[in-house]
Amino acid sequence: MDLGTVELTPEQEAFRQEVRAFLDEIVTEEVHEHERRTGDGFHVGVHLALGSRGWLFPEWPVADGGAGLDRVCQRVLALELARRHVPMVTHSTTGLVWAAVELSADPELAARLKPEVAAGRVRFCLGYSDPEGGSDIAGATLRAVRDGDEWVLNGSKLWTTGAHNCQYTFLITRTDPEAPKHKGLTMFLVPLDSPGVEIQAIHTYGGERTNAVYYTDVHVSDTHRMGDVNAGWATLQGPLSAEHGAGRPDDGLSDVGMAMGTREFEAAIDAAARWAKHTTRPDGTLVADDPAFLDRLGALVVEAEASRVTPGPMGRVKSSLSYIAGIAELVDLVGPEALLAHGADGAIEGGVLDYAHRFAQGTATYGGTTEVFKGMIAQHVLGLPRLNLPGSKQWVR
Amino acid sequence: MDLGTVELTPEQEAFRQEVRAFLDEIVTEEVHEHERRTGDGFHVGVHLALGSRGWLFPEWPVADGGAGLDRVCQRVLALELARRHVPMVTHSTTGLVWAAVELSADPELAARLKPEVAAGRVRFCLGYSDPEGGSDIAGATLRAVRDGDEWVLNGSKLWTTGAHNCQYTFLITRTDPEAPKHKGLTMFLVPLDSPGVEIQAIHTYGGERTNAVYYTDVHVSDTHRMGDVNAGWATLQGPLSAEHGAGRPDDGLSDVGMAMGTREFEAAIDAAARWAKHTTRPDGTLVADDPAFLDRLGALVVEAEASRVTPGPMGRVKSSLSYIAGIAELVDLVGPEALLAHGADGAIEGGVLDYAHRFAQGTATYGGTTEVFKGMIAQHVLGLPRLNLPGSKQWVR
Amino acid sequence: MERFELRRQDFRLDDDQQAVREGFGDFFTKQVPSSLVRDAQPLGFDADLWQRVVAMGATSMGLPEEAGGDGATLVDLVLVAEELGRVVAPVPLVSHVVASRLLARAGGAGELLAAAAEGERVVTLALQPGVGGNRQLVPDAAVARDVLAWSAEGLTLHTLPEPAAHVPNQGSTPLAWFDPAAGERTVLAAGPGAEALFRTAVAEWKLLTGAALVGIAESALQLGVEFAKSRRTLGVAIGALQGVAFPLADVVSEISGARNLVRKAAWYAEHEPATRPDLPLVAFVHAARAATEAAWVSAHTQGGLGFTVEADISLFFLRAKGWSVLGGDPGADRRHIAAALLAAV
Amino acid sequence: MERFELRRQDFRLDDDQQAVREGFGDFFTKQVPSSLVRDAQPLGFDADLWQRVVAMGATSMGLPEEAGGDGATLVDLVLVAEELGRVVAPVPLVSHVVASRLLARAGGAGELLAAAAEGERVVTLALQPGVGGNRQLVPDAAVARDVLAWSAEGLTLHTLPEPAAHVPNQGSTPLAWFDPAAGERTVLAAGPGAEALFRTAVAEWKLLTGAALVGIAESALQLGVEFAKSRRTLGVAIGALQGVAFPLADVVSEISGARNLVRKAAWYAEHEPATRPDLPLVAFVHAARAATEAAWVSAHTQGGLGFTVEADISLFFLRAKGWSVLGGDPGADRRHIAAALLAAV
Repeated sequence: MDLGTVELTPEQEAFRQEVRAFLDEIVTEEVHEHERRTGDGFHVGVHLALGSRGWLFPEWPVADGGAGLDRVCQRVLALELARRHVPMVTHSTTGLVWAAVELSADPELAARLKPEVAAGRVRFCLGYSDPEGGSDIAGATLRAVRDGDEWVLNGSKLWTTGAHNCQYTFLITRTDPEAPKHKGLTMFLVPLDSPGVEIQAIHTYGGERTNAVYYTDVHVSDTHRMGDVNAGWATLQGPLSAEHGAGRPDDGLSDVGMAMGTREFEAAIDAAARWAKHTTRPDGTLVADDPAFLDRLGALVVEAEASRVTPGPMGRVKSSLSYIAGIAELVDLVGPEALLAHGADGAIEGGVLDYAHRFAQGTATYGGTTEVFKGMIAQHVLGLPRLNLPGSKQWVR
Repeated sequence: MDLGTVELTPEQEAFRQEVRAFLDEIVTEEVHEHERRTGDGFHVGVHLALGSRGWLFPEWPVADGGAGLDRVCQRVLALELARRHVPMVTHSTTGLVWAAVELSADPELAARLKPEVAAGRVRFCLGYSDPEGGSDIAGATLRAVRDGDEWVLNGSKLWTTGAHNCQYTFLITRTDPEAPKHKGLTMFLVPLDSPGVEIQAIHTYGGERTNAVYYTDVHVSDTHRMGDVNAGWATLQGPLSAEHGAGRPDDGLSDVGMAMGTREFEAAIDAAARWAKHTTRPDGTLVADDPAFLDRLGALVVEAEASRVTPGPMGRVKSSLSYIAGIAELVDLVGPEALLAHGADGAIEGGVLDYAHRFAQGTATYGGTTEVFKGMIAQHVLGLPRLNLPGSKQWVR
Repeated sequence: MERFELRRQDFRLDDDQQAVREGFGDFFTKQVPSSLVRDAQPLGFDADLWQRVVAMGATSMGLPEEAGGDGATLVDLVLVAEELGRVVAPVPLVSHVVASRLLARAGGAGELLAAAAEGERVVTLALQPGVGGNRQLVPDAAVARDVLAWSAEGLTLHTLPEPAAHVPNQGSTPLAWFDPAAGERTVLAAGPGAEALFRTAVAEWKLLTGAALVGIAESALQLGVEFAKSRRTLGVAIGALQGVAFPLADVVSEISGARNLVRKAAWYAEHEPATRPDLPLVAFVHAARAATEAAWVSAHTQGGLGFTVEADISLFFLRAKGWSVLGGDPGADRRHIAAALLAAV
Repeated sequence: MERFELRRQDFRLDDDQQAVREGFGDFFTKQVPSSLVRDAQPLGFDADLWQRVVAMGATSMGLPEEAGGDGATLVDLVLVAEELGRVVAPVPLVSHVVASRLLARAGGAGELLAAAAEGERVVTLALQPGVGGNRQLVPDAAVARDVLAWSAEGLTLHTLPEPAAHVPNQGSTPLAWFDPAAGERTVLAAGPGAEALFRTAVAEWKLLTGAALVGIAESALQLGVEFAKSRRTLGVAIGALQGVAFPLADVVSEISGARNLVRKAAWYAEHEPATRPDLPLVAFVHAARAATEAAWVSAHTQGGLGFTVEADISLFFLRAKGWSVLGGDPGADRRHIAAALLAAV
């Protein structure tokens, strides 16, 4: 076991100073204001600035557009980005898709894209979910039909977060409607400026923007096909299993679990703790001196601590559900001030609790619902049998 | 709506005094001691004494061995029995079975049994669950094979509570193993003194006794068959739906929900409240003055109040799950004294919390697990579809 | 605490009560489509709707006949509040009714009371007892010029030249800061009797808000159930899966219990106010929890859609907490509930 | 509170730690069948097993080398405690190790310390600070003549002529009332430093008990999972139903988090005791909750069988709460945890 602070070499310490100075410069209040306004999870200025340093893919060699950072410096960078709440959603989908591009795309296309991705000029989003599909990605219905050297796409996708800020979507399509469910899928990297692509904003009450994307007779070159025809499920697995937390080096420089929303939960807890230190009850006593407040706040601290150290997919479920239950309790503890909006007279620390309460709900759905993960835990951690449903193997739509 | 106290007529008031006086006499400390020792849910002396007054089936006419009580007097009696914690488990199974006997038994047998049942000399238990059957009663495997005017039984049942204090068990058997699951069952009223019947005690950590009953070449007269051959499922429905709370007159003189364990939960809450009023913390303060204690105790009061008024099968789930979670919290609130056993130095009110914590667990299983009831609520209250499983209709064992 | 008392437990509504429930149910359902709720954001007040609510008699029905009311019972009022909550109607009815009833009980301010009964002036109530001149957030104070408040001075009517500035909040309610020094002040009553009137009014506010939360929870649940019936995965409706069905079953159980608790509390407050003064708090605490759970479970049942602004569940999710939080920490209510038990055992 | 500190989060056990875990795991599994646990009821002490535990070095390993120990770390000790909990071994090891370590730190009583290291005398700790001469329930005091206690006088060793009378309890632990006036009393240390030693010992007791509770929870879970795999209903294993599978998935998640929290707290207490003094309490609170949940879910998964005395789950169910309750209300720990946060933000 090693939970100790990491001793930095002089070079690593210098790097940290460099990161801090650079982020102080580029992560301005305007960046946060932009994020509150758009919910994009992306800021083009910050993204390009990070790209210019090779810090979007810091582990890549400098020659490839990365920064050739060691694991410690990568962690230093990641922590500093998190500390400043840099919006990174589109960067994260770009990274997921890149793994598939590297593995499955036409080598020439991949080689052409790599420096652009590293620089931040090319970004990817996920075209996974059908409007009616929910968590059952393999039930995709968006049709792709071959037409010479091209494919013609018709259909739509929901939850293509970042589409309006990306150049390509990593799209799952059905190419053989007669084959068993998982054997009739093909993946494409579809340029989002193709004729027939229409992007429609969807806003969440968590303050985020995502998109519905409609494809009407969209023509895509076969060179943008990823992996073999009807082998889309295999093509998809790479980035999906990366999203599910596999494949991290086991050196203690990654988070233990796939905690979801825990930073937002902690930020709200900390704000409530500070609030309690300077707020009096109607009877004139300090909130911070109320044993009942402390008892209940302490329970939330325990939940957040547990969320951080619960490993793997179990941490993903634990963190999200603890956060959702815990933020509701935290709002109760604080009272009506907790739900004042950003900018309202009396809002606590810029409305951090209000935001945390709204944002919490989505964390139980992103990247697979908590139910999907509970099913995975039941089968893969506990070895419980899987329930066979009519559409587990067949394409039933 | 009417939640008011019931104005008693002079006759009803006199009846209440009579009940109180009689119960003071028969429900001695020995009765409680016997129950703690045996966990029988039954005391023969009390049972026969109640029978001698016609109070086992108080709504029956006096001529039938009842007391011809009106609904108010029935409720008076029920409340006084509950107040004194009179063990009534075997009485309750007897009542459930009687409904089926009246409906489905050979009229001569029923007529012969009725005065005995009313007097308390004949008692019934439920032979429903197979050892491997769990909640799937219709999957019964215990075989009954016709042999002239008799049937020969082979197999076993679990959870035949009270068998050692009963004269008959209401037994579900499989008479046609080739028929669809629900169409091959037949019910019998099996005399428990038949050769080949062996009763084995099973003790729970809730302090109750139940039984496994083994049937080896047990011969039962066809006159003890209940309902038609292979129509056992229909025969069973009467008492089962009574157990599930249907068919009560809607006059406000029954409990609203099928609360399970709520009285035990309330008894523990009340004891903890009294304890708090005379107990000091290590720092010398009274527990009753601790805001955190009050906050958490108040939450339990809310749960118990909700358990009482949540209607029907929803109340059955709510009460049991609130009790199980709530008693664990109550034990935490009180600390190690809460789990001292009856008779131990310092046990709170005779170990009422210790008992309530142990007893709670079974309430989520008796008469159908909370999962069975959640499924019923989902289908019948919410109208959600039922999941078809391989053995829903077929006999799969 | 008498656990074995011989009482009826008859929760059936009589014909008049049924008529109140159906009448207001029809009214709110027809008059308040979700588009109206959205259009009233962020203030949470629709003046036209308010006029129609007044015309339905909702502002006067709960007042005594001598104050121009119909002497409707608290049971009637919780039935109305539940129907209001079911459509999250953007009107300050709960605060207004409670404050008007308090005004009637306290006496004085007859002109205001008459105007309140007619809905011409909106009255509200500062829920926290005022100490040391601290400002507090008051429900509906952004649309009310008249605020009733309790302080060491007594029960005081504060009449402001205009309603205080709206403070935007998650539940889109007309919340505003109330400054106890503001406005023209009239002490209506003082002493322990006056404090009891104030406490009763706060309990009524929590009771009616609890009823509204039951309505919110019920509508949230229905949205989740409809989705679970129609959305399919792996060849079955998702509602056939226990992982989806069981939380919904838990929610309907919580709501059914909360509804009965609200009605029980209303019955006692109306017929035997001294017997169980803690019951309105019990009902509020349970209803607030039920609404929180219903909103989250239903939103989650609807997957990503349940998290979008355009889905109607968003209206209920944001108000389930946004309305209940106006009453302050339910922990304070739980402490009162426990204190009542300690006094009784 | 530094939320973005650059620290490793490497929870992998090194070879020595792995050897401790496996060695004690094998030992307890082989030496403590459930029949032994049952035979040791209701006292919860098996003298022969205690001798074998001593022979394994468990009573001395956590003492400094100058006290005849091996200087094992707290990480090692929580590994041992988890394995002990996994079989609910009826030995007073947790109290004894914690009290012995306290004895070693406080100095004095060298003879007793030597006897404790050899397991010849059992030592335990009164967990509540003594005020006003109130008696308190002390874990394992029914098998220990030597009790360490904190009061205004300081840290005091009470040596009784014989262990106090056993008080039968749900968890079948050797619980006894401790009278602060009883026995021969030796003040070992006084003042703030001595109080800090006492508080550290209580935290260690909670940490090791938390570890034991993780073991209890894990064994409870396994019994439930095995049942869910083999018991069938309606033609499928019940574990294939989400209503059964999801609660078990929740339980394994809680346990995995609790185990890591216990180890994290042990690591900090060993290597940076001043950085997060609240962590042992955090770990205890979470482990106690995880054990409560695991025991209930697993018992319930087993239906009626899970409620019988003859089923092994009964041993774990009764001890999940029965052992954790010895530490007193976790609410008190949560208040300390919150106070630590308030001091840090």
